[in-house]
Amino acid sequence: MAASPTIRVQNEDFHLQTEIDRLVAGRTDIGAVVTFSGLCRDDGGSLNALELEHYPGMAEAEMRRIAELAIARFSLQGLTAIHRFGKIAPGENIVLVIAASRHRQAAFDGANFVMDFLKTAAPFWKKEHLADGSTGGWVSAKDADDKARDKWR
Amino acid sequence: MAASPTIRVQNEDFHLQTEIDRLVAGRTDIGAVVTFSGLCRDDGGSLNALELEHYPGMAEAEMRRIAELAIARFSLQGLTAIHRFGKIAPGENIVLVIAASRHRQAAFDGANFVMDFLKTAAPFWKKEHLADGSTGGWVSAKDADDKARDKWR
Amino acid sequence: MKVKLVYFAWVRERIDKPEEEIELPDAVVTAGDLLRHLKTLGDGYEAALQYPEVIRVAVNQEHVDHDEPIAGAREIGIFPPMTGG
Amino acid sequence: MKVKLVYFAWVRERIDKPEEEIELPDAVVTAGDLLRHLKTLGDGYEAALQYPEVIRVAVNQEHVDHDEPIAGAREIGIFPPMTGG
Repeated sequence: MAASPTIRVQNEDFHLQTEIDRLVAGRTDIGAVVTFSGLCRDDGGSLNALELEHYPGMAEAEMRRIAELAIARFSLQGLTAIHRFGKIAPGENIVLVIAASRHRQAAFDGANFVMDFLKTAAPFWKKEHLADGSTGGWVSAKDADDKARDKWR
Repeated sequence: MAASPTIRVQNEDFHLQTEIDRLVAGRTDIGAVVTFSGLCRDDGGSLNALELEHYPGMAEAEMRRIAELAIARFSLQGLTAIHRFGKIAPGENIVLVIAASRHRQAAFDGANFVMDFLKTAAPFWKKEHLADGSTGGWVSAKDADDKARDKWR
Repeated sequence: MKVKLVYFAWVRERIDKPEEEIELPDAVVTAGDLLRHLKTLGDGYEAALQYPEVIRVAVNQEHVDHDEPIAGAREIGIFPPMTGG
Repeated sequence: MKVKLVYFAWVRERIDKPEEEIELPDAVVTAGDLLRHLKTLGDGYEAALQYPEVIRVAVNQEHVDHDEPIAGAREIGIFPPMTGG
């Protein structure tokens, strides 16, 4: 039976260790766990926060669809994907993906696959709020993200 | 200036969240953190423990060499590699690698690269202790691990 | 056909409402037809849908291409390319 | 040349000691020469080094190929392929 993914879209922060523990607790059939955390970055010191908007309902549904594709494709033992919305300050968490599998490459590929599709297909949008109080506008989608996704074809 | 890796070889367990926090605390230039945890797996229920032997001194030195290659190759912002030794029961942690970078693919590649070289070049050996009290012998090296390493050529 | 439209990100900002119910003319068959129709409804719609080729459409919360029919839609989402993750 | 040898995993078990200091004949120049020499020292060594091509050698805690010279070595590690991670 295929593993059932844990999907959450939430305003509050997540706790990586809690989520890993939930995935592997009491199991001895998992040999590899890969986590990806995406954080709000601010190289120049000009960003006050990112504001994450999402399409409620569809965001969860797309994340679940992507997660189930990854579980089937890489025979994952477990998968968790959590995406935050609302205002997120530099250094804070935005997204978490955890993939658990027997062998290491499947866990790496599973988490990487989910991130590539989540970037390009899950309905979330980022708006910049700058340190000077102005709005930096909406973050543009990147061709590089489409290319990263297309490596899984 | 290149990031300096954190390398540890230890008997006691590690705590993933503590290690991530140590790597990213107070920083806003990190956009992606990938962790790999390798766990002692026991599909059939026949394993009592793995015993990890290592070459003290050389184990740390090899891990540091691999970590520094990864930092340079993928422009990582931070890297942590921890490997346990001694008896490890099914479900317990064996190894942890954390790679931090600006963008997600570098963090995935950095952690994956370190694991592939750690498997094939860091002087650790696994011996099986079976549930029936006997010794299952030393785990054999796998061709698949050499092939995984060679993908970075 | 009456349908609920939901807008996100700068599409929402330019149309200046998060959602609305509208009555669609019979000539609107595909997602692309819908975008072309909305563009005629005023300056905000015109600004939001100026480059319809970049706009994404979801019917009942599933992505559709612009040439797909929207018949049977209860809710249609209209938004820019996604930038989450 | 006098050198400290350290053994690991099943090489250690078969030779039945974790380390020793030995005096090497002048004819032992490379890592491969060393393995061939050790193999003549008794049954345990013979069993440990039966298939020398799979054995790994480290000079002063750095991997070397079998055709590399071991001159200047203070410590030489001899062990099977690694299986950590």
